[in-house]
Amino acid sequence: MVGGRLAQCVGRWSRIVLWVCVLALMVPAGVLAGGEPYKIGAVFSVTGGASFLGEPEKRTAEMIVEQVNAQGGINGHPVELILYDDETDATKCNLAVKKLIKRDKVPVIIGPTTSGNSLAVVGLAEDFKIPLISCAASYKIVEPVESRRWVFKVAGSDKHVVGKMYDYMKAKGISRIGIMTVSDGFGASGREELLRLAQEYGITVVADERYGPKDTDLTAQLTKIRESGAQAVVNWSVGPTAVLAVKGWRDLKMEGMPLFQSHGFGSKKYLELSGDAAEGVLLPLARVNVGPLLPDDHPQKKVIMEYKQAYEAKYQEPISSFGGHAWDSMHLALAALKAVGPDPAKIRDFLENTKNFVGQHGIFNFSPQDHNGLSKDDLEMVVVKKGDWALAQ
Amino acid sequence: MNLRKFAPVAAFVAFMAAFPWMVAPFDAISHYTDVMVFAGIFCLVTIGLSLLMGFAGQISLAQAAFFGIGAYASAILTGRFGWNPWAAMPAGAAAAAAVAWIVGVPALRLKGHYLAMATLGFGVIVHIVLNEEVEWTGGPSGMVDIPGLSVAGVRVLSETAWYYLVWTFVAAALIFSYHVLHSRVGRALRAIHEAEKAAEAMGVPVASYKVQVFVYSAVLASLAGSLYTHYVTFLTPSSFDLMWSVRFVLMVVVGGMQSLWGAVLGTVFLTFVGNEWLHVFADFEVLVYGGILLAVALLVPQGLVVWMQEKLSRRRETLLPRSE
Amino acid sequence: MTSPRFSSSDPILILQDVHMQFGGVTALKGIRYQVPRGIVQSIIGPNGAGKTTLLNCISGVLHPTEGRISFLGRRVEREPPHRIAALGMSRTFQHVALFPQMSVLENVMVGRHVRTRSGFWAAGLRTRSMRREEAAIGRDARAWLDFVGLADAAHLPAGALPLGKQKILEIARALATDPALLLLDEPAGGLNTRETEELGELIGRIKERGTTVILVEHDMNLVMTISDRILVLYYGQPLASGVPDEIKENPEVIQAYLGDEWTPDEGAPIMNGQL
Amino acid sequence: MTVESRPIWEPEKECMDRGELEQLQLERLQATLNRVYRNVAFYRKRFREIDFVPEDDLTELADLKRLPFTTRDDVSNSYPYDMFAVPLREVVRVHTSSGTSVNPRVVGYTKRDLKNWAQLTARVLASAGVTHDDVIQITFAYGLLSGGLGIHYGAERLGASVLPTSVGRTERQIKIMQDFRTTALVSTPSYALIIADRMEELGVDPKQLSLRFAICAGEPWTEEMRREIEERLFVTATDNYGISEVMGPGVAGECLEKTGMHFQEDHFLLEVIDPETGRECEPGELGELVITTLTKEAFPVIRYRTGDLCRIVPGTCPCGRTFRRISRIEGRCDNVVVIKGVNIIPERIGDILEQVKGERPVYQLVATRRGRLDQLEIWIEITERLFFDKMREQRTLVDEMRQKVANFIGIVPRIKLVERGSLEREGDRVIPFVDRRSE
Amino acid sequence: MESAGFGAAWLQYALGGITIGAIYALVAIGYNIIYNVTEIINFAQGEFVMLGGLFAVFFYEACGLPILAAFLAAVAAVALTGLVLERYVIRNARQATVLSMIIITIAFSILLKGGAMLAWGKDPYRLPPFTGGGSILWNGVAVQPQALWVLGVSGIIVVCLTLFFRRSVYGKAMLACADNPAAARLVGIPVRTMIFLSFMLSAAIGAAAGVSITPITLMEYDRGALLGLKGFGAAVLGGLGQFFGALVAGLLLGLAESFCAGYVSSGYKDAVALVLLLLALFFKPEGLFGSKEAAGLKRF
Amino acid sequence: MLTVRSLHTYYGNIHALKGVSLHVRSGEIVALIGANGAGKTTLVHSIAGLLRPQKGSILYKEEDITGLAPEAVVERGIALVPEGRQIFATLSVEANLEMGAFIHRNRRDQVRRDMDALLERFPILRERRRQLAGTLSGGEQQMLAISRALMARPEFLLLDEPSMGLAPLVIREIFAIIRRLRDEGRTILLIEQNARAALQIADRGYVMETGKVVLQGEGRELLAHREVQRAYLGKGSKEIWDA
Repeated sequence: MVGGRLAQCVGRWSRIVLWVCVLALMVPAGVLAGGEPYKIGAVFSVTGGASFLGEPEKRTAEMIVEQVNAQGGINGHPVELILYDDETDATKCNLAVKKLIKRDKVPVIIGPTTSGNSLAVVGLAEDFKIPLISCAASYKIVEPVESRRWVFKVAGSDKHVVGKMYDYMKAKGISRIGIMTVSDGFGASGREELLRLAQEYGITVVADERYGPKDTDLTAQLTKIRESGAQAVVNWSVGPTAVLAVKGWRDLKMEGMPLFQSHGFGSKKYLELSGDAAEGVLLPLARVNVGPLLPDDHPQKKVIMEYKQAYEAKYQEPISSFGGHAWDSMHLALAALKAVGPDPAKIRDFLENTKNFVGQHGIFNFSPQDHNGLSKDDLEMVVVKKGDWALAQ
Repeated sequence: MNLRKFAPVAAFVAFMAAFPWMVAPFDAISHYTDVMVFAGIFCLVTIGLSLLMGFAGQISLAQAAFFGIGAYASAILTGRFGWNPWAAMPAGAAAAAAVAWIVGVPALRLKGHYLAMATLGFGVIVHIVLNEEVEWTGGPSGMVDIPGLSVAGVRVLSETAWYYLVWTFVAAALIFSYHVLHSRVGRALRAIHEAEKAAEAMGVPVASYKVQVFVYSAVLASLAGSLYTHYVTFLTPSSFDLMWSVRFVLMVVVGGMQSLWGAVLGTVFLTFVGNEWLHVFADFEVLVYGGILLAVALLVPQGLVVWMQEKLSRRRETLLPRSE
Repeated sequence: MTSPRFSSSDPILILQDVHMQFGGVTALKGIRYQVPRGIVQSIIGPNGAGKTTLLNCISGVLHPTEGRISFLGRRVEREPPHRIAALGMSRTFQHVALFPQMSVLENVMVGRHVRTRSGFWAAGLRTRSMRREEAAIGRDARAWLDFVGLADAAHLPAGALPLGKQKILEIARALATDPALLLLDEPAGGLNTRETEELGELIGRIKERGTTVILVEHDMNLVMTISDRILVLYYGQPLASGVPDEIKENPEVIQAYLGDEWTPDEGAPIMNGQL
Repeated sequence: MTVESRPIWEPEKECMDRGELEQLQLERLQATLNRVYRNVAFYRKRFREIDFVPEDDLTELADLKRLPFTTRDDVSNSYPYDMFAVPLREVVRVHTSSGTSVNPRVVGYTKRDLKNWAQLTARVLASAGVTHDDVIQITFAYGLLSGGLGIHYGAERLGASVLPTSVGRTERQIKIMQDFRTTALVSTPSYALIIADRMEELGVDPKQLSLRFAICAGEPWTEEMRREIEERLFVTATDNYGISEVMGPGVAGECLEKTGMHFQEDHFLLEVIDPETGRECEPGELGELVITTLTKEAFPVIRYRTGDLCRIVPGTCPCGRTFRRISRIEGRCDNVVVIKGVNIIPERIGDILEQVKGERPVYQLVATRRGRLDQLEIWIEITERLFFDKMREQRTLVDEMRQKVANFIGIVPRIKLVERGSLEREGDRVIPFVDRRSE
Repeated sequence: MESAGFGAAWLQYALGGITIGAIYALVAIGYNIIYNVTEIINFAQGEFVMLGGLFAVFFYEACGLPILAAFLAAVAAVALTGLVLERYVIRNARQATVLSMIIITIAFSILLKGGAMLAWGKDPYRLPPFTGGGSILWNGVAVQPQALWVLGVSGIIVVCLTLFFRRSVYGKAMLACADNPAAARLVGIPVRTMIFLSFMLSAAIGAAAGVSITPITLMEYDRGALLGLKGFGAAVLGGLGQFFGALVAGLLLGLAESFCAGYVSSGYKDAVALVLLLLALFFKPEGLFGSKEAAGLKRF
Repeated sequence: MLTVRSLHTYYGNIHALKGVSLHVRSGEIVALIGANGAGKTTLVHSIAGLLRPQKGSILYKEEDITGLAPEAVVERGIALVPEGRQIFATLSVEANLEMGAFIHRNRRDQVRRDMDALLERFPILRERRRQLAGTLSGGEQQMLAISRALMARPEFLLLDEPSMGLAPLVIREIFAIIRRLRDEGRTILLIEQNARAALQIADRGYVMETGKVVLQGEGRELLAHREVQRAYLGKGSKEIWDA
């Protein structure tokens, strides 16, 4: 009964600590004083499986709030960001959104990070009539539009990415491809689009491989594709597996079979991690990732470069497309607040009618039929050259 | 039932009934009702698990799988085939029961780490199936557009309504389990836990009872899954992965395995800890969570409820040498 | 319970050539023995003679590798323990195997398990027949506690009893299954002199009720006092059997217990390679 | 006479370190208690009455004090074999105690008991100076009493030449002493002096004898008597102590330092208590000797009240033995009178006298010493029924009484008829026993 | 599909399977070392692997140590973690049941994971391969030099462990504790110290595995659980406590996964490995190399 | 040399030792005999530190070693050859011996010499030195167990049931070895069920019965003793009167 004895001797102070903790916990976080701030709710996957997405999103959102408040807020109101981490967990995400709506009474919510979590809360946005600007990609988030009146998303749909990719393939004469997708929401959605659109673009999928998000070795999948007689490999994943795919592709000497990555590879970090192996990898990428490559007269160049400089100065890390999503959603929300104030219904209407909003990921043109507002033209086909992005020819 | 036993139960029931009205006026905690809905759903799982672990002495790291089977059965039957949710629910439970029986018969012959490994393996397999059978489950992107629940033709919408619905289920499960425990069957289960050989020698068909309670826990988990489905109206396999199985076990252990109240309290406690209270620690949240678990496991291995009970009754008890 | 072929004058238990092998070790080598009804039959023997193994074979915990065991005229050597318990055999364990956290009363109630029916659903829904049965179980269990003299302790956790009482409780629990044959595995182990005497007295009363008792025990005072017959096992084989007085004076038995007579001076020098 | 250095019989035991001794005592006591608790109904009952389970309750020697005393009556009531701790088939010898009670106290010995006994008496003899070179003449009674055989086996164990002459026929004893060149005499102290007297009468010169040691026991005696024995027989006289219920001779014996009897503590536990209160006496304080046997198998006794008064001699003995010493027995604490080594209970004498005439006379026992010899006188007050004017009838009556008493106790008393009311009284009760030996 | 290609693929799968299988084997051996001496299953074993990788990154990048030194430093640092686990956690819970031991080690693993997240963030990290140069193409089979390193390190560890247990007094003493703890105490072996050692040793082995695979697979804070799970599977499959069994079972699992991904379905490859494991458990519960009696005596 | 005083030890919740006292003097063989279940093994385990006594004391060379850990007991020069040998079955014979000398692990030369001497003495072990100990026969295992204990260079040896499960001829062998160990100056406490063999070579003996000592005395003298039989076969407690 060591435990018992221990419990006895630690008994008194542990009990005190316990109660202090409990009391501390009961006092909810984030109750801030201030003169009628405008609230923006945010739910990102700061930890858990999609933390590499959520983290830059969180940082970006926080940075923007700082910037806005430093400039005196919106219409004289400071902006308050109420941000919850859903730990990449649907249940927690659901609870967090409820909390934002019911307790924090936010008029608009940005996030969640992942498609799965977004889908887990779209119903809430509808039920409680609070506009939600998701940062995730799946088209299901905003379709069918009749039952998604309150939901918007700023990430390009996978169909745009696939479309851009297939266009490029067609141009290069590639018609037989092997695809490998990660078995999470991101990969599954990509896989769906890859398969769905293939025929439309006259492309045959000769190998269809899947792997887990925590897998450590993709050579088996790659080998299989290599054996399948494909002309190109498409890897659709985000996170370490995207890097593993590149390394495996290189190790298996598959240079003859070009590797297309999804936009999930669109982070300098991954380029770094892949090192030389990434040379020649192709991917469609939002412009936020390739700001410096854009011609100076491109309308997005200015916002991208501003964001890039501020973010990289503040956090000493390169920007990513995920942070870009947060930028887009945050600025959309801010624009709406500025225009119509903290009224959910008005914000929704404002968002639905926003046109030519220049964001990191493109120029958004929302409409009642399109709650995304992007097209495949908002993407650039990019190739990795000397450890950096270059526009593909 | 004498007064001393009855009073806490009555107090508990009254507290639970009043809970939504108690938290509603306070903005800061008004959403606690939501948390309690989830806690209630998890309670269904942990009550079954507590019967299995604390009373029959068998570990299961597959509860999330049964949770998932119920959830997906409900989702598919209602979403794809347009069944009434109330019909889909027992169908899901039956499916979970059947699976539990098939797995349980060979698995429950194992003990200790081996049983843990077998159930864990099964749980992971179910998770993989949910991920891979895209046609049926929607795969990792999940299932959307699952109908909500209606009671007597009225759609259950508000959190408070869900709260009462879910906790009615919990109460029913508690009462049923309590009755089971205080019956011939329950004694047999506890007997298996405490001395399997002796239980068998007393004529308890040990293998059959283990499977029965495993099936029961699977049925409860499946019901919980169905409720979860209709409450969230969206499913992804990630809600049913290994981590969740571990979490269910932790809930039971933290509350105290040897008590149904332990399962309930542990579940409510950890649900709040995990979803609410630890947010103040921001990045340190995981550390604090781990720390709490470690502290409970080291200092009060019998669980919070049993520990408190012991504290209360220590004075009355004669301290006799106990068998290890 | 009784099969039609079985008459009350037949032996309650018949062992025919029971063998038990563990890996390469043969623990029982062809036990052939019969236990008549209504007696106290002791099984004794030095350490490792196979007493407990034999008991485990009889009660179904182990299945003999060869041979037959008939209990009340039925073959039971392949039956699981709970089936054998249902046939009317019950046992206690060498190391007390109570349910320590359950109350004394509940322990005995578990003993009634095999004589009652209601299942999972009936229990959960608390049907009327189940409640009636519960009440009967409680009554029977209390009666057995009275019989062994533990009624006062009914609501203590069984693990809190002193060892002597625990052993008695184990017997009460076994009796609650209404056994025709009761197997006691070292019931006096760890008891003090007085408790042992009380135990002997209890076994006497059990026998008076018509229950046949098989006793494996090391306390020879107890064995010699209460046994009607004794079977001596030695290296997995019966060495002798008979009434206590015969056993006590049997030179082979004495030999088995006390070892060889020899002088160390006869000890050969170290025998290289011959051990 | 100088103290010779004589070998100690079992030095590894007798000179044992006290700590080691206590350990040994504890071990043996535990084993003894475990056995008596298991085997002797009497003790089991006694222990249970005070809720004493040896295995649980005896952790050190002092715990013995919790146990009840065993009295002479307890032993008598167990007549004959009820206090035996082994089956009779294992008993190889039976002795009874001397005494006058209705049931004698029966003591059994197993083989091992006899072996131990021999060993212990050998120790006593050795400490008294006897070696295997000696010729030892034993004048104790052989028979049911334990004295003769007890010493006998010890002497044999020692390797001495034994002359089992037994009691009586003093002239023959003297002749044997002369002819067989006896070197050690075992006798009661009074008998040693009778022998000396007789020698004087016969004109035997003690100096011509080979006699060197007198080993005396069996009755209370005094330092003067020792001096007299030593001076008249030219011997070294030592005291030793034995009691049948405990074993017989060999319980304690004086060494040549003559400063008290070494108590054989490895086989017996020694206590001296206040006979009234049962309180333990300080060393040097007079009290009743209480003995617990540690190795006896057939007849173990636990806290046996011997009735003998003695004291524990404080300090250590220069002889090297570490066993504690007890003083000589200074008397009896109960109404038992020891005359000529025989325990006499005055009440029993009354019973006998009653048988003669069918009426209990008013009587008093008087012990006197005539010359060297103790005498028992019975003074009886004359009543009408006891008065006969015919002298012959009177004499017949007295003879009959003497005969009966003598048959019963083995001592021939003098019967003295005295006037009514002349006996010494305490209140209106006649004092049953008057000791005039020291007068 | 021509046969040469098929052959090459086969080899490629085998190579991949063996590489990852070697890591599973090392993790399993880590489980076994602790299990042998204490009968505890340390669910934090996977975290040791993760920590090994991350510490190596730290020592290599932040401290600028050469790769070999970083390797050793990481192993030492993780061994220290193992020490902390034993000394401050496990030892305080000696009398705990198997179940609460499981909970305790799970809780500790959560702490390690959380700590790693705070220290290193959530990004994956990489290490350069121990030796430079790209992969070698041989008969259509690509061989990564680092894969050879993984196999080499595993081999060296197995050899070193064998030597340690066969030759050194302490190794033998640990085996003795495993064989018969009571007898070990009787000859004066401080069993507690051996337990201590076993935790350090198994942490060190886990760390070595972690460092070795990081150049191939990258490493981030939440990688431990899955590796731990697979390693545990290998340990059980091989028979808890059996070093050789762990090695074989680890390789088997790796190969099964790899071939399944190659020939059956890459999505179900984990499931196939687990189904194999379940079948083994159901029909040969003591594991492939364990003894039946031992499995029958496991407590819960 | 060793003094045990009123020792009470619980084995689980069984009161296995009920106030046992005994002592062993330097250079003696003391036999502790009794039927199974008498508590003999509990007693040696208490001495060796494997069990912690509840009450009572154990003194070794005047030092109180009650409740010391087994490691500490070995270091004081007491080695136990446990019941059922308890050799390290999966280790080689040599490794077993080496483990026996664990407390001398830093004196390699000494260990080497001791091992050579022992192997010299038990040629059969020398032959099998590379074999796994579990593959030895019962008698060989017993020799190994004794040798392993000797490797610790104990002055005091506790031998628990060295004859258990061995053939009569082998038992003789083992006892001859024990006798010789004593002649070489070691003190031995020998626990045996085989009363006759044990008492033959013992200087003194204690007879235990259900946790208690019921008899003690010199070895050969106990041999013929009826109480010994009683302790084993329970003779005569109730029918003390039969002839």
